[in-house]
Amino acid sequence: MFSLPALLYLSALLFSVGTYGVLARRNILVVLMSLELMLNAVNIALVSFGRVHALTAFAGEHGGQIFTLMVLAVAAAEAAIGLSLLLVIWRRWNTIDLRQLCRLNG
Amino acid sequence: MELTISGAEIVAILPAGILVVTGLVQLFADLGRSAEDKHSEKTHLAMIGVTGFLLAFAALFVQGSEASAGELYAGAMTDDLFGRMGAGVVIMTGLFSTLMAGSYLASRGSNSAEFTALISFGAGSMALLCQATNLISIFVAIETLSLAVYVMAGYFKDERAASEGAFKYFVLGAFSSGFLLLGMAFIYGATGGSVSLTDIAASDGQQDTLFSVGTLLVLIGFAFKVGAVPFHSWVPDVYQGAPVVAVGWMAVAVKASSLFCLCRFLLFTGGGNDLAQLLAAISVVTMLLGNLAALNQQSLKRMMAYSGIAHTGYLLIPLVIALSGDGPSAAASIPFYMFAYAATTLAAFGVLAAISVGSDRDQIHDLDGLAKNRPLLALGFTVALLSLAGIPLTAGFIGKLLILSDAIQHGFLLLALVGIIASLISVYFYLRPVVSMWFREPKSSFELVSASWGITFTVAVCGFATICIGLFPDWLIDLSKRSVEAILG
Amino acid sequence: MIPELPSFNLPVLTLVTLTPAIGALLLSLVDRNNKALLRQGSLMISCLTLLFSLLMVANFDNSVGTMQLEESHSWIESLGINYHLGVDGISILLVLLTCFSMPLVFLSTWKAIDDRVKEFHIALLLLQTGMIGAFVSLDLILFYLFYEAMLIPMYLIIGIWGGRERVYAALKFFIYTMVGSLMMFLAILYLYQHAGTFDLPLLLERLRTTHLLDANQQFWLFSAFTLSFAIKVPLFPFHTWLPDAHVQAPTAGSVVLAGVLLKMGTYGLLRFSIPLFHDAAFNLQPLMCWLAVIGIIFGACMALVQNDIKKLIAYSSVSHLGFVVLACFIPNVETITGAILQMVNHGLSTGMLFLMIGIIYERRHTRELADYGGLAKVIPLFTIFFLIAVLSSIGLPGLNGFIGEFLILYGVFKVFPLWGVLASTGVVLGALYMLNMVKKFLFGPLVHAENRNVADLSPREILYLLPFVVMMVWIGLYPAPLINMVKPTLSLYVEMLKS
Amino acid sequence: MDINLLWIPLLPFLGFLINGMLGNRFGNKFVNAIACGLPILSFAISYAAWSRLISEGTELHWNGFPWIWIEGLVEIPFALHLDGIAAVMCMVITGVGSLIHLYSIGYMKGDPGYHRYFAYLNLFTTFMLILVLGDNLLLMFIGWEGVGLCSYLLIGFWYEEDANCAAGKKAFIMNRVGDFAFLLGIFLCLAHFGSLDMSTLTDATAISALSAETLSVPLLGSVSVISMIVLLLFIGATGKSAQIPLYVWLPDAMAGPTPVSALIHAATMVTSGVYLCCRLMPLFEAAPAILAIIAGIGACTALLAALIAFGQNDIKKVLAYSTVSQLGYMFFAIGVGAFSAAFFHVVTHAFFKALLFLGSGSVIHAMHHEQDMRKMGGLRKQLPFTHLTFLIGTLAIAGVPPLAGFFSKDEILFAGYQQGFLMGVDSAALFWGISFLTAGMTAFYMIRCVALTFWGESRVDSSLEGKVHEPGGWIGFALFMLAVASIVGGFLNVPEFLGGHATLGHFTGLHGSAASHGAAASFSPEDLHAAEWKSMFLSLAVAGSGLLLAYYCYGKGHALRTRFTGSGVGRWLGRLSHRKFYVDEFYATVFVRPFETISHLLFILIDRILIDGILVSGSALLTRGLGNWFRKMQTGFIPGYLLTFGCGVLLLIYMMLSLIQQGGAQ
Amino acid sequence: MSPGIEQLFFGIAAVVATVSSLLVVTRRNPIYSAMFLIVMFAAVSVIFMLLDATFLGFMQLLVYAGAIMVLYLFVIMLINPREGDLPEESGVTEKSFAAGVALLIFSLLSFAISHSNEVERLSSLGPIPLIPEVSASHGTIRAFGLELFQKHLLVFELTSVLVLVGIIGAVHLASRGRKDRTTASSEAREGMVNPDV
Repeated sequence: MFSLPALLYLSALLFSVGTYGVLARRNILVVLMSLELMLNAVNIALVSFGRVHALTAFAGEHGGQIFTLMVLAVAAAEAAIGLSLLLVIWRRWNTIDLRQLCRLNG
Repeated sequence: MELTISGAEIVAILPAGILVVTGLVQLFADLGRSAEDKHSEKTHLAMIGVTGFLLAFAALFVQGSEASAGELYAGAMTDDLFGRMGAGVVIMTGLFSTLMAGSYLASRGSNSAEFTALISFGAGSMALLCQATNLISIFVAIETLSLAVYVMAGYFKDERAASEGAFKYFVLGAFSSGFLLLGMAFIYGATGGSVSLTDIAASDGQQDTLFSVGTLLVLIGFAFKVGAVPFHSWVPDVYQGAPVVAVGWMAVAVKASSLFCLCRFLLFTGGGNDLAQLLAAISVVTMLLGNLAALNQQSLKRMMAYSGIAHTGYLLIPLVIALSGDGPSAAASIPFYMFAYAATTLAAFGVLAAISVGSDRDQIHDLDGLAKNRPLLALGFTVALLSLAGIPLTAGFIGKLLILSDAIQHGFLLLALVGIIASLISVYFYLRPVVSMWFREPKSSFELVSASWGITFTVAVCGFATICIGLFPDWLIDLSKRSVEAILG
Repeated sequence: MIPELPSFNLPVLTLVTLTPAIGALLLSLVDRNNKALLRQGSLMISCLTLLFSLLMVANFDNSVGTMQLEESHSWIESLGINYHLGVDGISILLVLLTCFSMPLVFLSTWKAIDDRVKEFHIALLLLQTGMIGAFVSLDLILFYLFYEAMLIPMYLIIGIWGGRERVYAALKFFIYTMVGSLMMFLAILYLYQHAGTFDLPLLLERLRTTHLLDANQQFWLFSAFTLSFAIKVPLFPFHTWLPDAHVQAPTAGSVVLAGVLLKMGTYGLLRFSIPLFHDAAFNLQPLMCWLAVIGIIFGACMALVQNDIKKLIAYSSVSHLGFVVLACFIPNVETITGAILQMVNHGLSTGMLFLMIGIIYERRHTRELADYGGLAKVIPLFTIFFLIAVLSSIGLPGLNGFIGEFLILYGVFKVFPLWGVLASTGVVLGALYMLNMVKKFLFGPLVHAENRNVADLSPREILYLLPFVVMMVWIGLYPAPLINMVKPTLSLYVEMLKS
Repeated sequence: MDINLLWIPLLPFLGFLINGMLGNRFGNKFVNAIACGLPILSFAISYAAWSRLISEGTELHWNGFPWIWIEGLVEIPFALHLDGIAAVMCMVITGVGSLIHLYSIGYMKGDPGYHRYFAYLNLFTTFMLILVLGDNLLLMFIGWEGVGLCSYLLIGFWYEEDANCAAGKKAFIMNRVGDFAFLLGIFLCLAHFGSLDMSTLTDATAISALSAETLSVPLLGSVSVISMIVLLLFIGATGKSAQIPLYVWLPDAMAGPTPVSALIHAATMVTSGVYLCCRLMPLFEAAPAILAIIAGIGACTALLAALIAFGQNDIKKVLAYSTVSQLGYMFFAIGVGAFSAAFFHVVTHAFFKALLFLGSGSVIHAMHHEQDMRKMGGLRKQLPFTHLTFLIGTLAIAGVPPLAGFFSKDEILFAGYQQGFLMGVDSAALFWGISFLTAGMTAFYMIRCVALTFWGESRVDSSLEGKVHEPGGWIGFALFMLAVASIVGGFLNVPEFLGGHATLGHFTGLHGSAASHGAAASFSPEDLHAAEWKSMFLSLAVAGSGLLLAYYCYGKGHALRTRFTGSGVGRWLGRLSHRKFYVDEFYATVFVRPFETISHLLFILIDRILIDGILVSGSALLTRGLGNWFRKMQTGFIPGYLLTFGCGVLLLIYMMLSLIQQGGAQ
Repeated sequence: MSPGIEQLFFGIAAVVATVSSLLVVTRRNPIYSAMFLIVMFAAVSVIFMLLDATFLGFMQLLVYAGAIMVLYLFVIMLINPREGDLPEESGVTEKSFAAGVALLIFSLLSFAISHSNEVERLSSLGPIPLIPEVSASHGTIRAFGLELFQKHLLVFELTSVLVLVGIIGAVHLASRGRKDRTTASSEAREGMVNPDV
């Protein structure tokens, strides 16, 4: 049960849940969280792969983990930018509704 | 265990390093001044930028002692001609964008220090992306440049359009990053824990389903970056909302670096016929949709956005050819086309910047009578549009010639035909600004703000380059061919 | 006939081709308000070009049928594109025609164009380079380059200095032409992939000696090339851009368009479509001939019902060039000689007609036939010149138009009497619509008071019309020098097609 | 002295150039001198050439230069040749032409287009001479079309009136229809003879070599090449020489100045069709079937035109139809093989018809451009000289001996009689009958014309009272000269049975009749002479009765006429004749209007709607519609974009997996 | 730990992660979502530790739960959206559509995982804790750090640029601009006055 496929399925599941959150929610905050969710889901896959390949991996023993660490950094920076954009929008237009951002079209 | 950095590694990182340092210098040079003089052109920033970019460009010509061979930083990057060409496109674009940014931003009352710094940082990461050879560095570089571009797109934080565009870009970008990352994870898993492209190419996991899906997901991530259908939705909105200079910058640099990287990635991983077929489908839809949707646009920036999408479609053709295994050398048209596209697009966005200085005019009819008021700008824009349309004597023509010629040579007649039909459609909308500029009388109330020297210089140089590449493309074609041969070894 | 000049070792063709372009560059340095200098300068440049073209004729050997005065330099090596120029009997007359008419066109615009004079002259000069270049280039890509390069100046000329519907007409012209030329572009690339060269003589050699293309490929390539040229000619049913373009273009534009640009289509058929893919051409001969014949008759019928003089002449071009297309697809020495002469003649007569309509338009600002009538009394000199042009156009024996039509019709009749007979009706119909037009335009009662004070031709106008008349009579009575120039080439050409 | 033939056409051409370019600068005197002097000079040269021909028997030739010359394929030189026929024609053209030039000095006095008129006239002379002298068919064609052009210009000389221009246009286009056939004939000649030189085309061996060749023609089946050539050339001739079905332009052509009608539409141009036939006599004789058709058409044209002439009130229209009728005679003569007679009639007709036209011109001039005979009458008193000359012309055309028309017409009728009765060709007999009848009718309508104009009571408009004077000067001179020619002209070719030598026939070398060179041997000269006498008396009788009948109808009392026109049939016939048998209307409804309507329809349906509307604009609209559709898909909603993205991913992964499955399955 | 216990822990962590992630995306109030996200991060960190990535597990907790989520909470507090400010959520159709897409993505990914030969090969070796056996130092800070600086130095350096860009961007965007003081005019020009303001 605690095997690679299970971990991968879990990862895929969490990824899909994240996708659902992004697709279905209107609240920008929740959408941003769902995006974090997606990245985290991938992290599980990365770490599990890293674990099973640990001894033979070309990328080194900790390749997957290091990759994950980078993803953490990326996620943090992304969250910073995302949240500041959110702030900009909130300050000027007082909304956190994704659908209100629709003036540019065509 | 100790840390060793070889000379070749230093040489390889030199352009990117110089660019990052340039960004830092720009930031420091502006410390404490940003508050009061938002309307100043801040020539010193442009000067620093120009110096930095020129230095970086010069660094491209510094040959590492161990030539381009070998993997540097444990396979994280390489230093071959292909990467250098990519870096070259990025650096030149950065140079001109920096030149244009000062006056444009000043006219909008925006501080340009962060903007120019973001260009420099972005250029650094793009240069690295062009040279990156492992999944982690690719991912981080692509995220770095994306973040820089998100911020630049929403740089006018008081304008709804800019913020909206930037946010759309951000959400969709992060969404696509998820898929990109998932794809990388799959590849990592399927190839026995490889992140370096050479390891991936060497591993025997290439036949695995997971690997195929992973490659596809990575492709999707890149497809988003270059604006291929159906991952193109952000392009028009972001282009319309973002500051013109930022649009020019991302239209060229983001697309160029992503394509260079994608090209390298696909050449290494192979991907096989299945992927080629999918890519061909994407290419066809992209060419058609891009050109068709551009037909009735009133906003120039939006039109250029769809035109950019369409050009992505053309640019995917060489990848299809390369992927299908027939002729990896077909990818040689990508570096060439990117150079041509860069010159052309920068000239076009220079003119757009010129007309929107001090206001946010970007409608086609805002160009009315430009040929009478500013013949040089009008000429530059015309050359750019003709080049985009692929009319002979321009760089765009040679680019199309290369791509279509390869497509025909390798039997992709359908792609070539769609390409031709698409460019036929494109002729119509590329001519609309020409009609406005040359055939219509200027509106009486419309007075052009005098274009700054940076913008004029950009338009002139890029327009001239467009023609020059169109007339004497030999050296560039040669270089492109050699660069692709270099990655293939 | 032509005095023996010492043979210079000059790149004559390059000189002829690039002089206008270099002139355009020089003109771009002139102050835009110095209109006189711009006008005189461009006239001088075109005269210089004419001089070079005469030099070309002097160096041209009438007894040789192959390419002459060739210049070949590698240009884009990596793509196999060469800068390869040369003339033979097929192209030399067309080059001459271009060089001959441009100075006259420039003269004609001195009063007509007063807005953006600089751009206008630069555009015309670039156009000239494009036209000459297309006639003399022997590399497919080079040809395509010039072929397309003509498009932009012409587009600007129609769009900037044209009439009320100029934008529509210019766009229509551009897009119509692009449809064809892009298909041709594709075909050129395809051909390159199969034959390995863009060089025309080499290509012909390879295609003849080895069967590189199967029937299907030939069919598609031929169709692509021919579509492009058929639009340019324009062949029925691809002609609807022409009336609009003509009507909206300024006089100079119409003259160049009718005088030279349309010939690009028939020249292309003659130079590329047919020799390169002659099996396909042979298979499609009935279709093309029917289209040409329909074009002849249909164009004449259309011309008959037009109320706009320029439109009428535009449709007459459809009819007249139908003869040339017919000749191209029934190739023998007579028809092709006739076709080349007809191209020249059509350039002269239609060019002159457009010039003259431009003259009257300058004075009255209308092209509606209904607004005229009875002008012969007011402007007798104009009437005479106009009549000469009309008579040349309807192929009166003794004037130039007859020679070409006679040779074409005879050559066609000899081989395919039916098409010959049908095409010959065009001669009758030509008289019908032209004389109708003359009657409504110049004769009859002078009903409109505005026409009472129209000025007759000025000396300058006579100066640029007279060469046309001289050429018309000369070619009409003594075409032998021209025929001698083209004959050797055509003998070889027809032989090649037959083999 | 060497005679260069080029001078003959070149002189009038110089006149054209000088008058055309400088005429308005210098006065009318200058124009007169140039315009009349150069043709007279040309006449002198022609005369010299003619006399050289008579004295030395050498035909003159001018080699010229290569014209349409593709070595070995099409070799057509620009060369002139003068033989007997051409010499006579040149004399007639330059002679009569010069007289008419002189006449015009008086007639056109004060016209604003004076110099233009003379320039045209000179140009016409040039082209006519080229037509006559041209050594090959194509060169002849230059003249052929050139005279058509001048005819067009001169008919529409007073272009301010729409009708005149319309008439000119009609003439040109009708001629073009004929020329179309002519051109096809030329093609056939060139294709089969390999040359257009007259010497080749009349070469007996070349003709006999071709006689077996046939063509398959739609509708006609297999036709021999020669017949086809002859037929086509003849159709060309019907255009120029106003024969059925292309004759309708000639009466309209009377819109031009009267001297023009005399020169072009009576004396010279319209006879060029006959000239063509004579020139190519051996060729025509080789196609007997076509000759029969020619005879038929000639006879029918003669009859039809005569019938129409009955009902015309315009003096020039009567003369015009009489010209058509006389031309019909000439073709009838050709049809029965009497080339010499036809040519003879060309010459005499040139004299008397020019005389008649100039006479009518004199009347019209005197009447201040009144042409309606109903408004004339009794002009004999005011215009005695004109009356006299006009009467001479009338009697000449009616065939009263010993005037010119008598001899030529008699020869024609005899040729028909001979072929019809002596040789027993039924069709020829029928056509002879028609011609015979027409001879009477000719006399009748000409006397009617004279009577209405000159005799009886004056119906002249009161405003013209006392203003009608005999024109003097050049007009009188020309009338006088032509009257003399009309009287003595017949003696050029007095037949042998009347003690003559058939001089003209021998000089031109034309055959007098089909019998004279073929079956002639079978008749004894006595039989022939007897038949000739018989035929002569018959034609005298019919002409005489025509004269008398007309005299009683119009000259002396009107009882007969009123009886006839009073009856229903008479009125109906009169109306039919007056409206020219509705032929113009017929052409208009059957050819002209449908063609215009169809053109309009084609323009709207095919050009505007189908090609430009549906195909061109349609595809543009379709493209833009698609573009708009794609634009609308870009809604601006982020969830929508995300969904597009997601679906794209789904689709691609799905496609990828299924491709992999397929690959695995294989 | 024995394999059985690891299995158990994994099971619990997986369930917690799944449930809390579902709650994240379904809670209307973002504060709840954020809370459940923290729970989910914690569960993932447990999984990391179970996979011998001890250091990474801690990092996950520190960075995600500690830094990123704090950022989120700060922003939520800053905005402090009242119930009325919360956007109206999408309807059932849209939700089910989104769910459908998500489900399809899940099934396609699962299909790919289940059809992967590599995964099959790896899983056939046995459950994770046993195979392959790794050294005790695996996942420790030292081993991790050494590898990071030897093999992935460039990326690490690049991350500094990434963070720098993030900082500059955040500073530029979040700082109050000049137009805060002259909002009305620019709003009027854009014609975008929000009725709520």
